[in-house]
Amino acid sequence: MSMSLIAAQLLNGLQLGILLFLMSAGLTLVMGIMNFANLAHGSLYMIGAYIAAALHAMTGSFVVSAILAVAGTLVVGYLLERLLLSRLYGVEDLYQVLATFGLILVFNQTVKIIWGQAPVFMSTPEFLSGTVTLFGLSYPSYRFAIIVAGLLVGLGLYLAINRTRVGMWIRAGASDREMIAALGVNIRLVNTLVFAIGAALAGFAGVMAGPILSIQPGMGEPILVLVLVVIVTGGIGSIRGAFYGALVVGIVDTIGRAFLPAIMRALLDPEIARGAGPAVASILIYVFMATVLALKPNGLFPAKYR
Amino acid sequence: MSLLEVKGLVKRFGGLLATDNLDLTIKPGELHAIIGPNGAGKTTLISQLSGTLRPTEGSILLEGRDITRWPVHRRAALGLARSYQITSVFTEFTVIENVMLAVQARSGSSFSFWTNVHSDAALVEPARDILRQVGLLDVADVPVARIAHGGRRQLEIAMSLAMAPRLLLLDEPMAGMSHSESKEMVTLLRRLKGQYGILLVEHDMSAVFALADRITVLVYGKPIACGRPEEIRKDKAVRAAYLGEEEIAA
Amino acid sequence: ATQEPIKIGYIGDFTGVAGALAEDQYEGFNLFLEQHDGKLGGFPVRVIREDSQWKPEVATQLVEKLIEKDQVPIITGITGSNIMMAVHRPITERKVFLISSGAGPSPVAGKGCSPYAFYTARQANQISEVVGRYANGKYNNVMILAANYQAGKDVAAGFKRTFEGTIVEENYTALTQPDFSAEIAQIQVTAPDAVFVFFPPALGINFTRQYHQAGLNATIPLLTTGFLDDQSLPSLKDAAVGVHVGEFWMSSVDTPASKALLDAFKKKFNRMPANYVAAGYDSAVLLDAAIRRVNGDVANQEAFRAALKEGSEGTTRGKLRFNNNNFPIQSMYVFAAEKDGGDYRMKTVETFPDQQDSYHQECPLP
Amino acid sequence: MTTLLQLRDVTTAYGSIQALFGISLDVAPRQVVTLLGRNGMGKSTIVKTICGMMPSFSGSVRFMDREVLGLPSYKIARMGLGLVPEGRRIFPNLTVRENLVATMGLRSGAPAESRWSVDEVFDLFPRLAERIGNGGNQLSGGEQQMLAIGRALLTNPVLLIFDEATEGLAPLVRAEIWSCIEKVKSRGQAILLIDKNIEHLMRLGDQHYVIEKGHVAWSGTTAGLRAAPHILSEHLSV
Amino acid sequence: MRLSNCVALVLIAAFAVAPLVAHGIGQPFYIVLISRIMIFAIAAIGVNLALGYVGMVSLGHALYIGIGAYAVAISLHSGLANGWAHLLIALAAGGVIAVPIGLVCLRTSGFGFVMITLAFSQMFFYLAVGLRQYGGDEGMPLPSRSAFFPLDAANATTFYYMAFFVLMLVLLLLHRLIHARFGMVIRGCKLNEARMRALGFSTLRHKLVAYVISAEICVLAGVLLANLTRFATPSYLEWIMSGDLVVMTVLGGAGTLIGPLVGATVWVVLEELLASFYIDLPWNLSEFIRSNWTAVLGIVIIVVTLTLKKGLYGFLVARDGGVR
Ligand SMILES: Nc1ncnc2c1ncn2[C@@H]1O[C@H](COP(=O)(O)OP(=O)(O)OP(=O)(O)O)[C@@H](O)[C@H]1O
Ligand SMILES: Nc1ncnc2c1ncn2[C@@H]1O[C@H](COP(=O)(O)OP(=O)(O)OP(=O)(O)O)[C@@H](O)[C@H]1O
Ligand SMILES: [Mg+2]
Ligand SMILES: [Mg+2]
Repeated sequence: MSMSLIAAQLLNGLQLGILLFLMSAGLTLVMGIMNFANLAHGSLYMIGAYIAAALHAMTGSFVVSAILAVAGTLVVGYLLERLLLSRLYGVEDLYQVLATFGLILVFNQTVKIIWGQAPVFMSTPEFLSGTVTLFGLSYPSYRFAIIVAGLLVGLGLYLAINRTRVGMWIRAGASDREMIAALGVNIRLVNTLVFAIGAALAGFAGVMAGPILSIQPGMGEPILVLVLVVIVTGGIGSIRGAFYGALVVGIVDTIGRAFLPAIMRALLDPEIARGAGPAVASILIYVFMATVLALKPNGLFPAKYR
Repeated sequence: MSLLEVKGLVKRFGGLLATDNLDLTIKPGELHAIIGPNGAGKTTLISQLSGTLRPTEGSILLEGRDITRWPVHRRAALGLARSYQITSVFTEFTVIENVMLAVQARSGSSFSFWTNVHSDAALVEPARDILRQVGLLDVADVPVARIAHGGRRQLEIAMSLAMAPRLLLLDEPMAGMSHSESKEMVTLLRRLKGQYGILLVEHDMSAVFALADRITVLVYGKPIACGRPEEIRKDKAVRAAYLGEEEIAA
Repeated sequence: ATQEPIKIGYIGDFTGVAGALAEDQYEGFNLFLEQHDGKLGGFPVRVIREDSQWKPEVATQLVEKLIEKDQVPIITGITGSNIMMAVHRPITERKVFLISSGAGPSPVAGKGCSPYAFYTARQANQISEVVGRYANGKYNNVMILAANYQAGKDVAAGFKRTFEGTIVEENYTALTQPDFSAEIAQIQVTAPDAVFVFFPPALGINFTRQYHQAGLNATIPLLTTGFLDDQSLPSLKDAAVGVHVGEFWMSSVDTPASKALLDAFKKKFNRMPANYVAAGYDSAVLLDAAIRRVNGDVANQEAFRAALKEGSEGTTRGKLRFNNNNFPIQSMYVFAAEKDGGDYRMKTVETFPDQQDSYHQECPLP
Repeated sequence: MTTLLQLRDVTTAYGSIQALFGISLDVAPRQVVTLLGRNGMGKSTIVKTICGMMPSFSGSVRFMDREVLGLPSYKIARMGLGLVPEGRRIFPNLTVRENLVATMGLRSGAPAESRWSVDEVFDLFPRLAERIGNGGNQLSGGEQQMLAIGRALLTNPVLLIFDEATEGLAPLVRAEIWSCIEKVKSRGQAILLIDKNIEHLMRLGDQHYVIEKGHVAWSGTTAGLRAAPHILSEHLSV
Repeated sequence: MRLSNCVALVLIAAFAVAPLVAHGIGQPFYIVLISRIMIFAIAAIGVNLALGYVGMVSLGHALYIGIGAYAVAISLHSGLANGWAHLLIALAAGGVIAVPIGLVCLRTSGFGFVMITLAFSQMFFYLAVGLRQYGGDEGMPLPSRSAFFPLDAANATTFYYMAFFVLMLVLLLLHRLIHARFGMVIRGCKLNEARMRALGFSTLRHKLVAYVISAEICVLAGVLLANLTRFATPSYLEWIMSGDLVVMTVLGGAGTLIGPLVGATVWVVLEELLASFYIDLPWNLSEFIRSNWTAVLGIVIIVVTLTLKKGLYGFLVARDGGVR
């Protein structure tokens, strides 16, 4: 196991983590701060990817289609909140979960009707299609772009929530909607905003993932599970938590996949290792999450004052 | 032997000393009032006694047993009952169900899976008695959600009583009560006096002076005075730190 | 003489991860029916289409329904191996005919084989065995990478059975894992002569593109099977060029039926057919022939079984012959994706005629 | 503008249980009006209805000559209604400072002389200044009460509502609050006051309403109330 | 009599006579379908005990269905045919696994609990996928059903009534349990756990017991499911299965006795109706519904939540306060 390989794998882990963070950030706000469990978050990721792919096929410009796709998911999120989910703020969160589960089914089928069952693809933008050689391994420059974009978004969000007045309203609204309204804040509008931005972030994640992954109905669910893992390990409701949580999960997962099988082969009888290795690698993040929660039930970086 | 004995209790919140090396004893049947400015550390003290907060230093003995490190539920089972400053009752249960829960807590096993609680005389009867005492019997079957602030406070007390406590920890039971209710509460507590040891935290001086056997005055987590009501009433320092002139009239 | 149409149950995983495959299968089957205005062997048929959702317990449920309620004599379709394992016994036990145009896992090819089950696609291992044969002599050190599920292991096993060089590294990834950056880094470090990979379609395509993005096509040849075909090629474009694929069919296979299918399919969907389309189509061809032989009397199980066993002319792979375990004995191919001018094609690189699957000896059937 | 706030035959209910049966009351500018009554008689419910926190089917609530019944509560608040709610309801996950500034001065066009500043609030409650960085959930009961009052003052309200604002305060602080209320009153602030200390209410209030089971059982001036001790004994058992 | 209670009784009566009807109309197939409904209902009731009454939302109860199923499958595979033995083995295994897992999971609460239960079920899922000798991810067919001497489980109708009996048993148990002392405690924990501790209850112990009971109920369902389908597969342990169970429970009405039964019934029946929708409608609508049935299902769910808020049966109970 060369040093360079380990370094490269860390980088891969980082990049996966960033992608997860883009999604987690939005959901952790909606879930932790607005106390709304939105399963359809994965669908927004899917929608972002599809819109981007469609526009990219039309315009041929990655940047343009990316911007429009993010805007698109923002609108979808806005409408979703206004027309549907806002009616659910009162009800028990289990029923929010149920409704958003229904949404997943609808969204998946809708994209199937529009774009068909077979996967859709989106090519990397020309200016990022090259590769960079580091640690003696060639690494797609596009993945660097993902990392940079993610870091910027993260910083921006952190400041918005913790430094601005709107940020205060959002947090206050989480603990007592009625009261913040009685003090003159249009909390409904604020929530819609938060939700729409969360949606846009998911959409953005979808756009960034588009060129790497195949875009297909139901692509949102597997990643949703990962995202939820991130959110609870990081600590629900905190951007910081989502950020570190995502990085940790991304790296643990990648490193595990990359080295566990080899390590096990070294330690165990190769036959057993070949059987068990992948299985262990694929449950690694779950073991990790379970351990974290068992030791720190509120996650690694629980939101302040919660 | 004293009922409760607190030795050298210290609680730090970061830089802030909420309980500052506090010694305190409560005799059986005594009603001991704790007064002091807001933020003096009264609730913090009660939380440490009831076990929801871990002391930084010091020890707490209930009837000689050291319970400093015990979990909440074991202390409660031993007879430490607490009423909360911000009322917390089960709003989805009826008034009597709330009290029955408390009765159940002290009366042994809850691992009975078959008999309906409402047909369980061992729960219903004591519950009704207690409701009678606190004068909530007529709303026994009303869901607590429909009971106003004051009523909930009385229920709070009822639940504490139902636990057949050795020591009652009452955190501002009169808060938010109108004259009439506070009066009733005072008479209720007067009746309870002697049966249980009571630690009373209250800002309603008329009540405190009417009820207390002894009063401890906390300021910044430190007792600045401890004695019988009339002594405290006269104490210059206490007036300066807490009472002021105006309340004495009451 | 207007008679009761022959009922045919169709089970496919239309919803779920294998949805695309299921659609292909069904479109192929349906296409033949449309071409013969809803008749098979000259007899009107009624197809009852059911969605097994990639859920075995749903599939068994549907089998009960089709057999008990609708009383179908024939059930076809079947996409996932796990579904096949769930329905195989309940169907064949009742002497209902199972015509799989998709899954062909090893257990039902070997000991578990049944006289009432026929397969028009391939045994899962065959497609990789041919790749192994192809790789012999060309590469010495090969690294294997596959998804960690039974089909993945079978395919890998198939490759290992026929490949004589050394397997330098063998790695299995979770079915839910869409990104292969870690594995690709691993490949670069291992630096084998070639890589053999197998994944379910969507994942396979992810891998191919990421492999390309890492710029490895040029340096380490990619051998694969199962997901790269005429249908995915147009969207993969350069990412796929140079990749070698083992398969039982591509539109370039030169038979009259292939051409017919290609034209009809292009006309209807204006895209290229995947090989599951062919398998679905051929299952209809087979039924057509067999029903004609028994002249519509599918109720006569012995006769109909014999009729099916005879196989049929005019499938997309020419004459369809069955082995003792009712899996096809057929030519297998290795194709390569190439670019000429603007468009991309799968070109036949090597043909391996009369391939039998490697489990038929274990099957007790004569 | 003769009356600032005007309720006419307001009724409301919690689900199926009616809590108010035709409440009518008026608050004039610069006036201090009090609600008296035992626990559970409907005082807080009246407040909630005024603030738009409760649905109301019949009657009318006019604030600054505008019908506000049915308006979302944030709009009413921005028109200049400041609330110190029953049970404090400060934001536990915000720091003391954030609690104060979050909703500060949202009302546009408050006259300069009636504007409050954070420092003035800290002068009023030095204790808060000490805890400025702490989370709301780390405050003592009384500190929370002070915070709730400060928060309301900083919205520069036209009409300020105190629902049991002295609950759980130490005598000294309570005295401070009363003097503070007095100070606010002398600024010409109109106030709707709910408290259990009738002495103070009589001292500060201009108009009094005795609430009994969701009805107005009696209303009148301080003089009138002093003149009719039976009211107190009967409805408040004082 | 209250509407909700009527609905409950009618539903149960319907289940009781269903096989007779099915034979009557010459469609014995429906016996199998309804058996499946009842099995899911049993599982959902188990989930509901944790979810509806204790407020522990578990996304991992599929694990226990899997344990039940594999206990049967592996026993049969290794030549042990006695169904009663299978039952014992399954329940024992369920207990042995549920207790430690429960202990760990109960350290967390709220959403943490959801995810940690998911984590554990996923671990067992991948374990099952790894069990090559027991079919791996392709699952393992059962040579026969368990032999519940003297009953003949192989007979569809007998099997149906076995499932029906279990269902009734579970319902009765739950009905008694939640109104007994134990029930009061766990419901109290849902409302305000801290207060329960202050009253002197060791909440952990009670919640753990509740968790294990609900797990064992799912084990029962698993034993039945394996026998019904004569198949054991990792997909029984997949989180999708846990999700479906939660959906059924909530759709019917969490925290109500009959809710899960209603939910399971509606869920499976809708799936059955929509996925094979052969009623002739204009503009080829029926074809559209058939190929997009999941979307239709989704819309139904959304509408139900928006209009009824508390689920199909929960809505009734909330209105007329029938049996909880
Ligand atoms: N969790 C905490 N973290 C930090 N500081 C805290 C915490 N809880 C309480 N404090 C501080 O400790 C001091 C004592 O609080 P406590 O609630 O005991 O006061 P109190 O005597 O009950 O006051 P009151 O009469 O107003 O209820 C207060 O200054 C409070 O701000
Ligand atoms: N959330 C609620 N749900 C149902 N009924 C309620 C609710 N809150 C209050 N009530 C009922 O409405 C009536 C009036 O309550 P309200 O809180 O207005 O009384 P109050 O005069 O403020 O009493 P207090 O002095 O104790 O605050 C009470 O009888 C109470 O039972
Ligand atoms: Mg206090
Ligand atoms: Mg009130």
